[in-house]
Amino acid sequence: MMDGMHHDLSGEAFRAHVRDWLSANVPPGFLADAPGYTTPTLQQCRDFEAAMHRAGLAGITWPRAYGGHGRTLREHLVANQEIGRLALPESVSSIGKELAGPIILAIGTEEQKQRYLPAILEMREMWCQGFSEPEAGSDLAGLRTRATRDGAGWRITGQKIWTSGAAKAARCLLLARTGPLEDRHKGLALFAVPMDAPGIRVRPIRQINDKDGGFAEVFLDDVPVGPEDALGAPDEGWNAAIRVLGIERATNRMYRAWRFENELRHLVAACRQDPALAPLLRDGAYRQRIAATLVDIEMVKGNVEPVVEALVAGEAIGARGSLMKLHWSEAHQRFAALAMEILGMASPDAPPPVLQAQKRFKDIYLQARAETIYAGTTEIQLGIIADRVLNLPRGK
Amino acid sequence: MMDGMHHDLSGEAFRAHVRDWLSANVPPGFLADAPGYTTPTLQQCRDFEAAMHRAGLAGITWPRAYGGHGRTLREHLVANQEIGRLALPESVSSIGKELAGPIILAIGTEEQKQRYLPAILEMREMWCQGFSEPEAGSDLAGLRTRATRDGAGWRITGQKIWTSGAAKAARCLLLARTGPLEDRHKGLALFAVPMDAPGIRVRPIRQINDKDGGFAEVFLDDVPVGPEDALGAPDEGWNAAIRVLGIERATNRMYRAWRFENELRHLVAACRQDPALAPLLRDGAYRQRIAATLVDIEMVKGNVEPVVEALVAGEAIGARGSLMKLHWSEAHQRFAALAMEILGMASPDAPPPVLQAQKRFKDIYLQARAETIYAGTTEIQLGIIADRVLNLPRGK
Amino acid sequence: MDMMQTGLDPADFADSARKAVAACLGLDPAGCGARLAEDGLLGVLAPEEVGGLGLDLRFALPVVQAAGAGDLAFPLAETMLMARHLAGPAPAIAASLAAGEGRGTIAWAGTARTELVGTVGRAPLAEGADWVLVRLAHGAALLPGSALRIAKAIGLDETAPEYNVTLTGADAACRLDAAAWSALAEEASLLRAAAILGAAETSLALAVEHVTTRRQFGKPLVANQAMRHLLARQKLAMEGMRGALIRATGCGDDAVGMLARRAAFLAAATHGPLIAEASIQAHGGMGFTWDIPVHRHLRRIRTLEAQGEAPAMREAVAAALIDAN
Amino acid sequence: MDMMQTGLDPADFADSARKAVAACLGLDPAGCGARLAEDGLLGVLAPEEVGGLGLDLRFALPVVQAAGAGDLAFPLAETMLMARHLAGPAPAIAASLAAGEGRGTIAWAGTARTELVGTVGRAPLAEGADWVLVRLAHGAALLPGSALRIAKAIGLDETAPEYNVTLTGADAACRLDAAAWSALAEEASLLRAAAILGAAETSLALAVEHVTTRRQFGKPLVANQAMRHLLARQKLAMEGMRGALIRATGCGDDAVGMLARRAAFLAAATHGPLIAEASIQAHGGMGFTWDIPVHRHLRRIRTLEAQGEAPAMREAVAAALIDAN
Repeated sequence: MMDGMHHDLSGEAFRAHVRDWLSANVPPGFLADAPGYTTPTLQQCRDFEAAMHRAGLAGITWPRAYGGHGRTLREHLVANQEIGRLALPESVSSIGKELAGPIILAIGTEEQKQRYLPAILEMREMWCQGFSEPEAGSDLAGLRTRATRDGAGWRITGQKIWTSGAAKAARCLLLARTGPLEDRHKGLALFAVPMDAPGIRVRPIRQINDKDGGFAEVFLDDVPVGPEDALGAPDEGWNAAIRVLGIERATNRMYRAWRFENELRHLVAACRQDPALAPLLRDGAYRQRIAATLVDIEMVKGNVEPVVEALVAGEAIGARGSLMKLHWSEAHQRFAALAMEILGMASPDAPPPVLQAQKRFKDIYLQARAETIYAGTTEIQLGIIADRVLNLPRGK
Repeated sequence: MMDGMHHDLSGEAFRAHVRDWLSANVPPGFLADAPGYTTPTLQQCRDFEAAMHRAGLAGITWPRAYGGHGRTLREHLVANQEIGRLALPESVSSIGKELAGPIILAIGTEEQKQRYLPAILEMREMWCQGFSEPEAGSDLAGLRTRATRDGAGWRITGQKIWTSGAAKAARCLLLARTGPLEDRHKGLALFAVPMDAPGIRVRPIRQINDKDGGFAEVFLDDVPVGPEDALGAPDEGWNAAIRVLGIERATNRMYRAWRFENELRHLVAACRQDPALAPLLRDGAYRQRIAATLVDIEMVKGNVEPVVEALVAGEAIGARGSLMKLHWSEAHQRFAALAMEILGMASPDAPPPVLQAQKRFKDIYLQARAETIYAGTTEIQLGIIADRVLNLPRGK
Repeated sequence: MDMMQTGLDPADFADSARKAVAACLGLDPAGCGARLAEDGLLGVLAPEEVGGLGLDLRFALPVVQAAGAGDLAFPLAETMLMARHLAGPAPAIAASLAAGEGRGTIAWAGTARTELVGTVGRAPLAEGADWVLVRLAHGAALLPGSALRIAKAIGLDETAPEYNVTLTGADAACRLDAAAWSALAEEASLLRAAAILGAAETSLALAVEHVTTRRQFGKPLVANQAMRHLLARQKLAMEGMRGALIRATGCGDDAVGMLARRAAFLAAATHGPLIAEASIQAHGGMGFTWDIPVHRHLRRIRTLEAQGEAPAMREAVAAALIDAN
Repeated sequence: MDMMQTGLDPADFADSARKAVAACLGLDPAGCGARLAEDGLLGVLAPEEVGGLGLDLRFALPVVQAAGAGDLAFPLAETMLMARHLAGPAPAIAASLAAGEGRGTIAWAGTARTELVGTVGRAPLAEGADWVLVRLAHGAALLPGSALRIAKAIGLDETAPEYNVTLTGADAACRLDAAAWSALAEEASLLRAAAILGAAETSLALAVEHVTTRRQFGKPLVANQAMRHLLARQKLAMEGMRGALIRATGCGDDAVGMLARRAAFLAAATHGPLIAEASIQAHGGMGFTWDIPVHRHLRRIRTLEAQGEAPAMREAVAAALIDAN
């Protein structure tokens, strides 16, 4: 089916379209569980994601007016299920697609929507996130980056940390304080700062998994920002962003459970390739743990799917995103450790598919260390569940 | 060897004596893992424990002047190892032997020592513990039971809860407040209250394992207590008791790791008796969990043995008792769940040894619920480890 | 039967089941059966020909969940399933079960020999039952209680105790073929997940109630972050169980659905016991008393886990992945 | 050699090992070897005839523990063990290893064929090694590094990376019989426990340092009960590991001792990785940066766990209980 012809499809026909398109269009070497895999370059990823968008597989629920496909959340889930089934690389533009885009949709001006959103989906502009600071992680009361009025625009000075993909980003979704530090959670404002503005310096932070495109520190020294790049008024922008993020946390990367299942299948398939590993698939100890992983995966699916139904029915989803994220991240860590244990027993002269699996699962194991930290640590999620799912009183 | 002839033995000869004596003197039907087991009566337990004492297997480190055997802590450990190897019933006089006795040894008058200690070891008098109250569990600041002066003696009024064995006890080691409630942790005094004193009423609390001799509530209504039954002055007695209890927590029931190993061996032996269970012993899933249990047991042993060396070397053992208790109680719960899972797969017409194991492990499983609660809950122990083993600052 | 067609909503059954279960408190199994039948709850799954409602499993789940939540002393899932699956071979018996007149139960453990001898086990509340369904190598056989030797087993559940059942060679009232037994067993597994969910919910609710009212060290227990996180972890597990169960009820009759249904039971069998155990822990010393009912829910949950043969189910789940891959 | 006789105390070795390991920072393996040999640390276990100290394993444990704590880039346990066990069959090689002149390592994974062909793996820092000890079906063979094809493996440890080693049919410099290899392997297992303990101790110390200095929500992280309990759990596990190791060193050469030694390794292999993982977690985002060294300790610990073949060791422990019972 040609690009652009997919808008009439729904339900299982849409699923078939997604599946067929992926099977015909995933570039050679892109799938981490297939022969010939080589880590795709940034440019390859950008091209592929742009093609996915043209085929209706990205920006699925965004309005067509801004380059989206105006589909339902159910179809978003369907596409995610199919994307998850394949060992595709993670999006290189997740900040734009999962964070900046939804916030701009919620609070941007018409001009901002026109300007930013299609550029995100078409992979012309990538975004990075400037929320965390050395002295303010999950707690924004200590945020020190300052935005001061400069005519109609602003001047921003401060320092950001954990800014993923800062080096390749065109824009930074940046949070800054417009009043004094004593205002704590008040007076915070959101900006779309161009990364080529004068006064911006990026210092990469090497990650434990030693990957490119990882974290960076961003230093801002009297960076000029025009009025057209303020997202909402102070307070307004950030408060709306918080609401958007609550939904986003529950709806983005819905493919995770299905990708997780892909990883488990890859592990099993790799074991078959090595005479030292194949017997482990008959060992009750590993069979029970493989089954426990499958149950975890089904529980993550069971966390995800009702969110769609609830949102479609117009219900508040509250802190459901925390349930999904926490269960997934911990289950994924358990699985990653299992995979390392199993693949650690491979023959020293194991065949290439086993080496390929060893590489993939080593990356997954290290990456999984971050999964219980980013987007709210386990401890933060447990606090949210206690406060807002269990509704426990504070108990003073 | 005749009773009383064992005082010359030490080291491995003492171990041989303990082992030989037990093998010759454990009454028929006493061992939960041997054919013909029937739950021993209270009287049978008292008689056997008295015989153990005469043979040098109880009151091991207590001074000979008060009926003890004046042995070293190393020999106490040796005896505990041998006692642990057998599936003997728990002491029916543990409060006397592990709590009241050591406290009286530390702070009792000479007359109190003479009066109480031999009676404990000879199983003539059993004790119960009156610390907890409905409004004061681990936190004694809220203790409401009041002791008021009455001439040279005292009158005690209040209510105690979780008083194990209150119905069969001759004495209660009771904690009461001598000043106003506002004094919080001050003015607490210890008493040896005769359980037949006027004004005492005992109401049993049914336990989840539905056992005899379990918890009770004790109501005290103006109970007269003579001056000879006050243990130390107010504050003095309780403060000394706290110190004693720190050591006691690390040294009592040193047999636990070895009893735990006995339970594991019993489980394995029972599996052999049932064609539905025997194959599980060849299943990698259960072999790995059995190995993990053995490792836990060795870790508990490794927690216990250095305590003896540290005490023998005159070192402070600090909060080591918390490490041992916490690791043991949680490992024992994991094991109990494993045993229930395995024995739950027994044939419906399993032979008597399997039924006997099912009974024992059902009791152990239910009893294990309490093991992370009594003598300081898991949460209390973690706090102690954070404060006093890791020495974490409070962080205000 | 389709929800749209009947205008019925499974949620409505939850309400009436909760009320009926509460009304059963203190009644003997016969009394419970009569009370439950009054509201048509025993026949939810049975076809209309035997007096049932002929509804699908989604309507039975909230009923069984309420029974788990209320520690019901009646073999509810067994009765519902027998009334459905005996409707063909033994309509009169199915009708009497659906009506709460006859009492039936199922021996979940062990297999009797085809000549109807041997001992089977894990039959909840079999004492005094009119009918016991017993698994055979192929299918199952329905036997009159009067033809069986029934003896209380060593089990945890004291409210709905399990019995061992020895066959004495008496004739079966009817038989189920292997396909019918297998369908029944798969339905039972989902019902067990719902029962465990109900019992776990009550356990956690009791724990929340305890820690919010009980004070220690000058503040309610719930002010302790460790306690909040302990309970949050239980809630996390419980919502995962619930999600897996909801997902399973929406799946089709293919391999995906089979995995989802097995996973729903295994999620409950894995996390349910831990939720009840943690709820006891949150109660401190109170958790170890007979009068605080959390231990009853733990006993029920552990019993359901064993009846569902969780380890064998995990093995089957792994086999389906490994052997198919 | 007896402690009483020599007047030596294992604790003294801990101090000098810590200093030597610190001095090795930034040195290449050859430089590390020379520096460690200066303090006699490579020959702790080797007999005096080859220039060693001829001490028992208790003296080697604190040395290896310090190496684990300091993320040493040298195959220390391998060198110590080779210097001891090669002293008989190849005294000159043993002497050069103890002196830090020759460099040796051991391929812990896989078995080469008796005709000295095949590929073995998990040889730490094998690149440029003069000697590699390789397991055979019965015993082991010592091969010159120059006769081997050595290739970096996909492994976690970046400080002491593992290599795969392909034999090309070259002659062995000497062989160890099955008993000698088995003794060496059992000693290696205890040394691994010590190395894991050291690495876990550093991880936890880093985490404690982080949470006591880092402030969030207006207070240090350590003020959070959840954080205190997380770290307390790691300390609990670590003291259990330490206790099991101390116990193992005091046990005799019987079945009890064998279990204690295996359990010491398994305690470390079970809890060490979790301690390092939790220490990363306690660091929050900082834990995911290369510059915070906790991940190096995690990499080392996971590698030692794999070198020690923890699952097979658990199987052996279970077999000893089950088959003997």
